[in-house]
Amino acid sequence: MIHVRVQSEPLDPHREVDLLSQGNPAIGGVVSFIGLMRDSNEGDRVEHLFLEHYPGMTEKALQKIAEEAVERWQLEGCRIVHRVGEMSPCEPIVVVAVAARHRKAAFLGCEFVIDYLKTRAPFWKKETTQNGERWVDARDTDDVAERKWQDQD
Amino acid sequence: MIHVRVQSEPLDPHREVDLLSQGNPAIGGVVSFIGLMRDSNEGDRVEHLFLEHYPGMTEKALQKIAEEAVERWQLEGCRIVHRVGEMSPCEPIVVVAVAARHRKAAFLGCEFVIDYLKTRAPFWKKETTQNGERWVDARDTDDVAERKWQDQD
Amino acid sequence: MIDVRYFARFREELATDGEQFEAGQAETVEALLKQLRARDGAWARLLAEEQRVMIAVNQEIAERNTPLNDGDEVALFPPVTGG
Amino acid sequence: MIDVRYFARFREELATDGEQFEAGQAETVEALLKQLRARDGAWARLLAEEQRVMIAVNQEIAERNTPLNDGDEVALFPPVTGG
Repeated sequence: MIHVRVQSEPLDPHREVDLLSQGNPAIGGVVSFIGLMRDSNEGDRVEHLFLEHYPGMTEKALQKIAEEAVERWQLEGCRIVHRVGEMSPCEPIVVVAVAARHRKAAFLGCEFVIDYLKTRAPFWKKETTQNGERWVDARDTDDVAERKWQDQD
Repeated sequence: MIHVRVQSEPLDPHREVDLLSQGNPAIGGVVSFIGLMRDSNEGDRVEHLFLEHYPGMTEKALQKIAEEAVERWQLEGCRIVHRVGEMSPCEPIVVVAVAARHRKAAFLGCEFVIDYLKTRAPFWKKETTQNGERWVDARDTDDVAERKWQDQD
Repeated sequence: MIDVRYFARFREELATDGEQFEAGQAETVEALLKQLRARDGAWARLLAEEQRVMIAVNQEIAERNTPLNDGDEVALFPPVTGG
Repeated sequence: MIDVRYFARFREELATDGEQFEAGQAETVEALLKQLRARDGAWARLLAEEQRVMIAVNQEIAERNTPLNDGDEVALFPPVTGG
């Protein structure tokens, strides 16, 4: 029901959605988020992106986030797959797929997972622009998005 | 950028997601909702579902909802495909796929579309249980979900 | 003429998918509903004032006080249940 | 021993991916940070108190006052940017 994975091979978001919902006729809604590599950031064209992570901790962090989501919204399933290493524009960076009996839980669960992943899972982006390589800075809006879930309790 | 469609053939949600995001490297996030036919409702096993609609009005209603979502959250794209006619458990009933530069807009746009579709697009479900056929009643929670978007203005 | 169409449970219980009215017979949706209710039976029951009846005029969601004009297409149906 | 690991910008600017400390040398994360800052240069700059430094102890997010024990794995890294 929960599956988390980190991989350097290209992601197949559709496969994750299929594996999530197959054979469970209690599922009424599947919400998925696909994060794609954009070709620009802060006004500069981005040619490549390199994703570093903390092997071992990454998987634990994703598992914990998925478990919290499943428990909090009584989800029927949750899959998180994140790519690491080198990638190019338009390629998927992350897929979060969440299944629930009703749609509201699926939306909340999926958004919760990606919000928490953005601030708690040990990934770092380094982008290559025409001016060379640079580490991507964390965005304050991600912290705001994360805090929202705590205020709601 | 906007595409709406009603069809009696089985839906292919993955194709809609692909067509939405292909070739636009400004897209940072795609959120999709897949509504699946459940095998039970109100405690009864459901064998089949028949979706009636109002041809002509349906397409107009979906187009209007998609346009409102795109304008309100500056979406990069929105596709709504809804199935009509006879279907079986686990089959997709509806796919809403929304693309945006950033994830928050994609989540909001997608949830808005399905909430409005549920209360404004002229579809009606009739289910076949072991006790025969029955029309599905509208749920009050759907009205609540729709009103949320008006209160936010 | 005004085209009136019925969908879903209404179509089944009223045993018709539509009919035509002279444009002058009903100046608003409510005036039309009032005439239909007067037929008693399923008409009175399904279209009663306290019932939830959804209305479309020319394929857009409308209200009971929406005016009707010659050539309009009016649809009456129960709350929608798609998605 | 306590294993200390550095990631991303920290690893690059500190020019090392990790080192080991005697367990008694730092009883909390903050005590460890204080010793590292004393090295000046990139150490002082990146790990300054006003800087955002994320901490993991045994691969779970931790705080500055988290106690350290023999065998612990401590990781220091800048705010994460995945997803």
